[in-house]
Amino acid sequence: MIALLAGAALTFSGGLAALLAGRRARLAGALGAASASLGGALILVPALEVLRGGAPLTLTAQLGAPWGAVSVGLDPLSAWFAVPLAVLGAVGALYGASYLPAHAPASRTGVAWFSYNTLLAGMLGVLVARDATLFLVTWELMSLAGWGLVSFEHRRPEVRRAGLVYLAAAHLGTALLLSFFLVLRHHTGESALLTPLAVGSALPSVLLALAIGGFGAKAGLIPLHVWLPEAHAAAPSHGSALMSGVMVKIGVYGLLRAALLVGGGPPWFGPVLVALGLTGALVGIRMSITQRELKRALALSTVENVGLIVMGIGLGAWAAARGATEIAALAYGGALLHVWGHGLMKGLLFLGAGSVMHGAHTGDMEHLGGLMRRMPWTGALLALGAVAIAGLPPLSGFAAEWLLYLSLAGGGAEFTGLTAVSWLVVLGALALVGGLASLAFVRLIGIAILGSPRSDRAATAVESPRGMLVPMGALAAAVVGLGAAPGLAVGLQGGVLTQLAGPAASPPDLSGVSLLAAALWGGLAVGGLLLWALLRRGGVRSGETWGCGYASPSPTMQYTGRSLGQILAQGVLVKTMTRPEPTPLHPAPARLDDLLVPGLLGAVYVPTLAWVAARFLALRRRQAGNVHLYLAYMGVGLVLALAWATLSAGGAP
Amino acid sequence: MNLVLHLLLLTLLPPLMGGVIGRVRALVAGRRGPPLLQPYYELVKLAQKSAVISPTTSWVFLAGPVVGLTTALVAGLMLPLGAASAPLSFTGDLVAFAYLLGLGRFFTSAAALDTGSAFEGMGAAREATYSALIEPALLLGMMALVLSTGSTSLAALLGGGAPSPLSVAGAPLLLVGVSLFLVLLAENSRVPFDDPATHLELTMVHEVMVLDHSGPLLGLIQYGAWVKLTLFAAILVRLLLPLGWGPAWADWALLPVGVVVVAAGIGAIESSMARTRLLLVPRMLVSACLLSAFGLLLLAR
Amino acid sequence: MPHLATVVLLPLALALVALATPSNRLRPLLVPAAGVGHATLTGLLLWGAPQAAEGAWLGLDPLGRLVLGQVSLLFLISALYAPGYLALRPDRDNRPCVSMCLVFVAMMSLAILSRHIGLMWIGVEASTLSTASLIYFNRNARSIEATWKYLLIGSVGVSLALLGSFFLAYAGLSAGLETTLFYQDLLDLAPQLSRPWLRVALVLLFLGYGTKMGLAPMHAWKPDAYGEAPGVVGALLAGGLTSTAFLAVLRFAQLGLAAHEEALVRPLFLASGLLSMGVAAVFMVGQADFKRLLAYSSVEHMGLLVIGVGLGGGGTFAALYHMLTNAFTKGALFLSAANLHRAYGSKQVSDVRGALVRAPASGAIFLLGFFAITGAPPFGPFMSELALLSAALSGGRVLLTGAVLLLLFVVFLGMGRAVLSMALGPAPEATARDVQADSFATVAPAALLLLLSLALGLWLPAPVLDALRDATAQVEGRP
Amino acid sequence: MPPIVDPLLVTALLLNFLLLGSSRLRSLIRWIAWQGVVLGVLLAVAHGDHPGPRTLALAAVAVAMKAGLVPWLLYRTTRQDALRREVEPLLSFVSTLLLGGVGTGIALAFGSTLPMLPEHTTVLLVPAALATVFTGFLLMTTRRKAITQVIGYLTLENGVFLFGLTLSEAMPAMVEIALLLDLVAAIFVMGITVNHIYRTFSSADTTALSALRD
Repeated sequence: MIALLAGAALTFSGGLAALLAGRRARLAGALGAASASLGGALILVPALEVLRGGAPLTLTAQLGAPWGAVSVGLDPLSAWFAVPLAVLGAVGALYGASYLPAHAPASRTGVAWFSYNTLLAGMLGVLVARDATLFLVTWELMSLAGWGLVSFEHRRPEVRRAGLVYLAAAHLGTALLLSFFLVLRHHTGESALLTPLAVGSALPSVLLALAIGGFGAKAGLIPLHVWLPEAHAAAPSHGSALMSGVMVKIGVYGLLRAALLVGGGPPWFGPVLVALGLTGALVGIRMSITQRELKRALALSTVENVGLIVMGIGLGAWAAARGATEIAALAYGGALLHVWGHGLMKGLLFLGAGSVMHGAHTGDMEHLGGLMRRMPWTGALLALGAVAIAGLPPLSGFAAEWLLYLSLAGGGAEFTGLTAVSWLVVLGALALVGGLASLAFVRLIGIAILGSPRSDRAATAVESPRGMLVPMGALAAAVVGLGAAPGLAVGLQGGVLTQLAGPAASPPDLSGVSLLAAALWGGLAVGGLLLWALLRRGGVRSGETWGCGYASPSPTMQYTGRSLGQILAQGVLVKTMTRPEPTPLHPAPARLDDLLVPGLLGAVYVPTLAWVAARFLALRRRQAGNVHLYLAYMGVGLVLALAWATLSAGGAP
Repeated sequence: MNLVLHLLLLTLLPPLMGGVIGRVRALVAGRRGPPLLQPYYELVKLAQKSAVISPTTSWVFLAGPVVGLTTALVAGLMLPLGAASAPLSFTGDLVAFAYLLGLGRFFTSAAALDTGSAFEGMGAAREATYSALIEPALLLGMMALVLSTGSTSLAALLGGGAPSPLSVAGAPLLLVGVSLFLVLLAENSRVPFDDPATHLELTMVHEVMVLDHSGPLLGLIQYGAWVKLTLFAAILVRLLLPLGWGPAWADWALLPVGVVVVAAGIGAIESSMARTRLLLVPRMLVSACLLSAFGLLLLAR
Repeated sequence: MPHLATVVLLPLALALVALATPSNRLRPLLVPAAGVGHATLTGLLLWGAPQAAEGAWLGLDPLGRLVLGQVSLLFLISALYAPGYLALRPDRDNRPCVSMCLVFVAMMSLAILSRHIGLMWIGVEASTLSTASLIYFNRNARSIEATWKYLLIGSVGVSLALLGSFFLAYAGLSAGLETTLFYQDLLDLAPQLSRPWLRVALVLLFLGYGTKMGLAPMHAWKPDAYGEAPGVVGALLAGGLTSTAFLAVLRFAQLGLAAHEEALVRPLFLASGLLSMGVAAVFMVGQADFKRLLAYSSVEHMGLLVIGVGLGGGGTFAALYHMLTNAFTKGALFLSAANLHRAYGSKQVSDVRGALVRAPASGAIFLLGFFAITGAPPFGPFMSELALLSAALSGGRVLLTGAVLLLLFVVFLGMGRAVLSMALGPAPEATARDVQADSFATVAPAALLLLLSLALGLWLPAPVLDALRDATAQVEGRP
Repeated sequence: MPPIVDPLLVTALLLNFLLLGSSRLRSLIRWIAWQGVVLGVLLAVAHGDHPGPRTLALAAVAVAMKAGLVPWLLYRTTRQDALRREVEPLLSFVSTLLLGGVGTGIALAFGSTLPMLPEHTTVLLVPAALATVFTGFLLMTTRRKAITQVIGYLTLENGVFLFGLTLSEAMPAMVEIALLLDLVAAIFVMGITVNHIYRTFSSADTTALSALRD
C-alpha cells in the first residue's frame, strides 16, 4: 500500500515541481514525465500483485479535524482499474515529453504537467479512497485537473467553451455524488465504502439513482455525455488519451463500487444500465460518423465504448440478480476486459491523432489525406488502432465484444419470456453497433490517412519524432498482445469477478480467441508471401488511378468524410442535413451547414439554461436600483416577520 | 483425411460457383455461356499478369486483397463442410465468423479509399454502410440456430451429428432461412443489392471498390469473393438439408451438390430481376434484419 | 494579560495619530501597525482565556473569542494590502480613509467584546458610520450613490435593532423582573421573559442585525457598497463586518434558544437563509460587474451561515466553520478583484479578458478563489459546506438539502461563466489607461488569505477546533 | 406615569400627521424641531413628579440636540438648494396621510396585544412610539428629496427614543448619552453626504440615484 501511495505522491510532487519550474520548459517536461512514468510503475506493481491473488491492501489513518478517520485500500476491483491508469499514464507522459514542446508555449508547459500529474494522482486517489470525504476530495481534484488539461490551450474560444461545459457537468456530477454520500451517511451512520448495506427499503434505489447520475456524468453516460466530445477534442492529445482511456473508466469504477456497496441492487438496476449503455453506444457511434474533426470523432467513439462497458455491467447485474452466475461472469468479464482494451486502443488512437496534428498541423479530416506515405509509422499505428477499436478479430477489441456476445447468447437461451427477448434484441443492436463502428473507423482511416492529401498542410506533413512514436509503438504492441492472448488478462479477473458476481463466478475461457488470432496471423503471413511471390514474378508497373479517363484529376475529387457518412445521415436513421430556404424578397445569405448535428447539448441543455437566465433577468427588474424600493422591501419583510411571529406563536404566555 | 477433404473442398469449389452462375445466366438468356471452368482459367491468367499500382497508394492497397482472402479462408475453416466437424471450432465462433468477414470488408474498403478515386470512395461508403445494416440479420439468424441447438459453436450448430435444425423447429427457421439468403445476396453483392456485371462505376457497390486492383491483386480478390459466396451457400445448405443419417461419403458429396444448386438459384434470380434503386437498398437490408428477428422471436417464445 | 479595552483603544489612538500625521505617504503605514498591534493584543487575550467578569461591560465568551480572532487575523492581512494600495493612489488625500478604517476596526472590536446590548448597538452603529466614508473613497457619482444607499438602509436597520433592544428590556420589565440590558443577566432570566415582547424583540433584532449581515430582503445595499468600495474595504466589510453582525445575530439566537423559542428562531433563520441564497442566485446569473458578483456571492454565503444556525446541532458548528473559511476566501477574492480592476481599468466582466496572461498572479488567485468559494475540495468552503449539508440531511431535511445543492449549482454556473471568461483567453493589448500592473504588496495579502482558506480546508488545528466546539455549545445552550 | 404624559403623546401623534402632510421643507424642519421639544419634555416628566438632576440634564441635552443643533444643520443644507424648496413626494400627500392613519391604527392594535406594566397600561405610549416609527419609515420611502429622507430617519429615531422612555431606569445615563451622540453623528454624516449629493448631482433628488442596478 505504501508503494501505491508513494507512486501517487511522487506523481503529484513531480507535477508540482514542473509547475514551479516555470519558464524552463525542458526541465518541467523532464520532471513531469519522469515522475509520471515512475509513479505509474510504482502503482502497477502492487496492482498486478493484488490481481494475481495477493491479499487486498488496506491502511487506515487518523487525520485532523475536518477529515476524521481516513481509510485507504486496494482490492481487486480497484487494482483492475489501476492497471490501465498506470500503463496509460506512464506511456502518455513519455509521449507528452516530446509532444508538448511543439504545442505549448514554454511558460505554460509546467501547467500542463501539473494538470496531467494531478489528474493521475487524483484518479489513483479515487480508486483507493475508502471513505466519503477522501473520495469526494480526490474526485473533485481529478475533475479540476481534467479541467486544467481541457482548457490548456485557452486562447481558442471553443476550448474555453468546452472548459465551461466540462466544469458544469463535473460540478453537477459532484453535487449528485455529494448527496449520494450524504444519504449513505445519514442512513448508515458511517460512510465507509466497503461495508455492503443491509437491503433496506427504498434506500438502494435512491442510492443507485444518485450513483448513476453522479458517476454517469463523469463516465459520459447518455444524457450527461454532452461535455465529452468537446472536452476531449480541446485537451492536448496525451491529456485526452488519459481522459478518454482512464478517466471515464473511473466513472464506471464508481458505478461498480456503488453497486457493490448496495449489494447487487434492486431489479431495475440491470435493465436501466443496459438501456443507458446501449443508447449511449448507438448515439455515440452515430454522431462519430458525421464528425469532421479527428479528435471529436474519437471522443464520440469513447462515448460508444463506455456505453458498451456500462451495458456489459448492466447485463452482469441483471444476470446476477436472476442467479445466472455463469452468464454474469461472462458479461462482467467482457466489460472489464473492454476497460483494459479500450484504454489501450483509445490511448493509441488519441496519441496517433496528436501525432497527425503534430505533423499536419490540423485535425480536420477534410484537410488531411495521403499521410500513410508521408507519415508511415503514425499511419500504420493509427490503422492498427482503428482495426482494434472496431472490434475486429486478431486485435484486443474483439475478445471483449466476443464475451458480451456470449453472455447475450447465453442469456437469450437460458432466460424466458420478455427477458430473453430483450437480451436478443440487445444482441441485434450490439451487432449494429459493431457494424457502425467499423464504418466509422474505415471512414476515419480512409479519409484522414489514406488517399491523396487534400491540403498543402497534409502534403507537407512530416513524420513525428521518435519520442512520440515509441510510446505509440508500445501501446500498439500491448494491443496486439492483448488481442493474441486475452486469456492472460481475463485470468487476472478472478478476484474482481468474485466481488461482483459472487464466489461461484470464474473467469471465462478464451482459448478459442487465441486460437483464432494465431490462425489469422498465420494466414495473413502466408497470404502476404503468396502475393509477394506473385508480384515479383509478374512484375509491377505504376499507373494513374482510374478516373474514368477524366483529363485533370485533383485530390478534391476524392470522397470526403461527410459524404462517406452521408447515407446514414440522410436516409436511414436520423435526418441531419439542413437545406437553407432562401428568403423570397431580398436574398438573405443562405448557408448550407450539412454537418449541423446539434446533439443533446445544442438542442436541449443550452436553450433551457438560456430560458432560465432570461427569466432571472426579468426578475431582476424588480430591484430597479432606487433606494425607496429597497426600503419598501425591508418594510414588507419586517411586517411579514412580525405578523408571523405574533400569529404563529398563538396564545403562549 | 477429413481435414484434407475439407481443405480441398474449401479451396477448389468456390470458382465453380462463379462458373455455374455465369452458365445459368447465359442459359436463361438463351446463350450457351462461358465454360463452367471459366473462373479457374481467369484466376490462372490473372496470377501471371503484372499488377498496375497507383502512386497515391500505400501498403494498405496491397493488404486489402490479402486480408480479404485470408479472412474468407479462415472463416471457411470454422464451417463444417462435410461429415466431419470444422477443423477450427470453439464456443462462440459464430461471432468470430461474422467479425472475420467484417475484418475482410474493413481492409477492402480501406484499400479502395487508399487509391484516392471518387468512385472507389463511393463503393467503400456503400459497402461499409450496407454491411453495417446487414450485420444484425446475420447474427440474429445465427442466434436462431443457437436457440434450436443450444450451443454457440458453428461446428455443433451445422455439424453432421446435430439433428437438422429444420426438423427441430420448422416454420421459424424458414423465416431465418429466407433472411440468411438475403444476407448472402447482400454480403456478396449479388443482383438485388448490386449488379456485378455492370460497367457503370456510379451504380456499382462491390465491383467499383476493386476497380484499381489488377493482375494477382484482382485474382486474390475475386477468389476471396467466391470463397465467401461458397461459405454462405454452405450455411444455407446445412440449414435446409437434413444431414448425418446417411454414410459419410454421402454427406461429403451432398454439400457440393447443394452449393451448386444454390449457385444456380442465384443465377436464376440474377437473370430474372434487375438491381434495385440505391435508396431502397437500406430498406431491404432492414427488412432482412426484421425477418430474422421475428424468426428468432417465434423461437425464443 | 492586557485589559480587554486595549483592543478597542489601540486602533482609536492610532486613528487620532493618523488624523494628526501630515504626510500622505507615511499615514498608510499606520494601518499595518494597527493590524499588528490588534493581532498581538488579540493573541494575548485569546491565549489567556479571561473569564467574563460579572457585570463587566466588556467580556470574552467562546463565541466572541472565535469572531475576534477571525476579524483580527483578517484585518492583519488586509492591513498589509492598504499601504501598497494607497501608494497607487497618491492623488487622493487618504486622511479620512486611514483614520476611518482604524475607527471601523475599533468599533468592530467594541461590538464583539461588549456584554451590554446597548454598547454592542453603539459599536455596530459607529462601524456603519465609519465605513460610509470608506465607501465614498473614490469620490465619483456612483460611490456617492452607494454610500447614500448604504447609510440609509444601514441606519434604518440599526434603529430597528435599537427598538428591538428596547423591546427586549421591556420584556424583562413587563415580566416583573428588574430590567437589564446586560447580556449575561438576560441569558439567565431568559425563560421568565414575557413571551410576546420577547418574540417581537427577537424578530426586530434579527432583521436589524440581519441588515448589517446583508441577508435578503435587506441585502440591497450590499452590491452597491461592495461594488463601489475599494478592494481592501470590500474585503474588510465582507470578512469583518459580516462576521460581527453574525455574532450579534448568534447572540440573540442563543437568547431565543435559552428562552425555548426554537419554534420562532429556527424557521425564521431557515427562511431568511434560503431567500438570501435564492436572491443571490437570481442576481449572479449574467452579472455584468464582477465586484457586484462577489457581493452577491457574499449574500449567498450569509444565507448559508444563517441556514446552518437554523439547522442547529452540527449545523451551527458548520456555520461557524463556514464563517471562518468564507471570510478568508472572500477576502482573497476581493483583493484580487481590486487588482484586476486596476489592471484593466474597468469593473465590467466583458472588458476583462485573459487575466491569467495580463495579471497572472491576481488572475490565478481570482480563479482559484472562485473554485474555493464554489466549494472545490482542497479549499475550506468545501469542508464546511459538506459539514453543513450532512447536518441538514441528518436533520431529515431532504428538501432543504436539495434546494441548497440546486442553488449552489446555479450560483456555480452564473459565477463560472463570468470568472472563466475573465481568466482565460488572450489578453487585449494594454492601453495607456490600465497601467497599474500587480505589485508584491498588492498580491501577497491575497495569496496569504487564499493559503489560509486552503489550510483551513486541509487541517483544523486543535485550538481552532476547540474554539468552534465551545462556541457551538454556547449557542446551542448546552453547558 | 403621571397623567401629563398623555396629552404630550397625543401631540406627538399630531406632529406625525403634520410631518406627513407638510409640503414645504422649512415647515418639515420646524415640525421635527417641535417633536424634539415634546420628546425632551416627556423625558423630564416621564418618571414621577420630581425628576432628579440627572434626568433634567439629560432632557436639556436632548432638547438642545433635537430641537437646536439638528434643525439648524438641516436648515443650512436646504439653503444650498435655493430653487427647489418643495417636498416632491413619490406618492401623493393624501395617500401618504391615509397610509399614516392606517399605520397608527395598526400601531394601536399591535400595542394592545403586548402586555403592559400596570402603570403604563393607561398611557398610549407604545402605540405613539410605533406610530412615529412608522411615520418616519413612510417619510423615507415616499419622499423624493434626500433631505426629507434624513428627516424621516430622524422621526424614526424619535419614535424609538419615545419607546425608550419607559425604560429610563434600565438605561444608565452614560448609555443614553452615548445613544444621543450616535444619533447626532448619524445625522451629521447624513448631512455631509447630502451636501456631496448636491455637489455631484446639483439636486438632492434620490430617484436620480439609480445608476447602480443589475
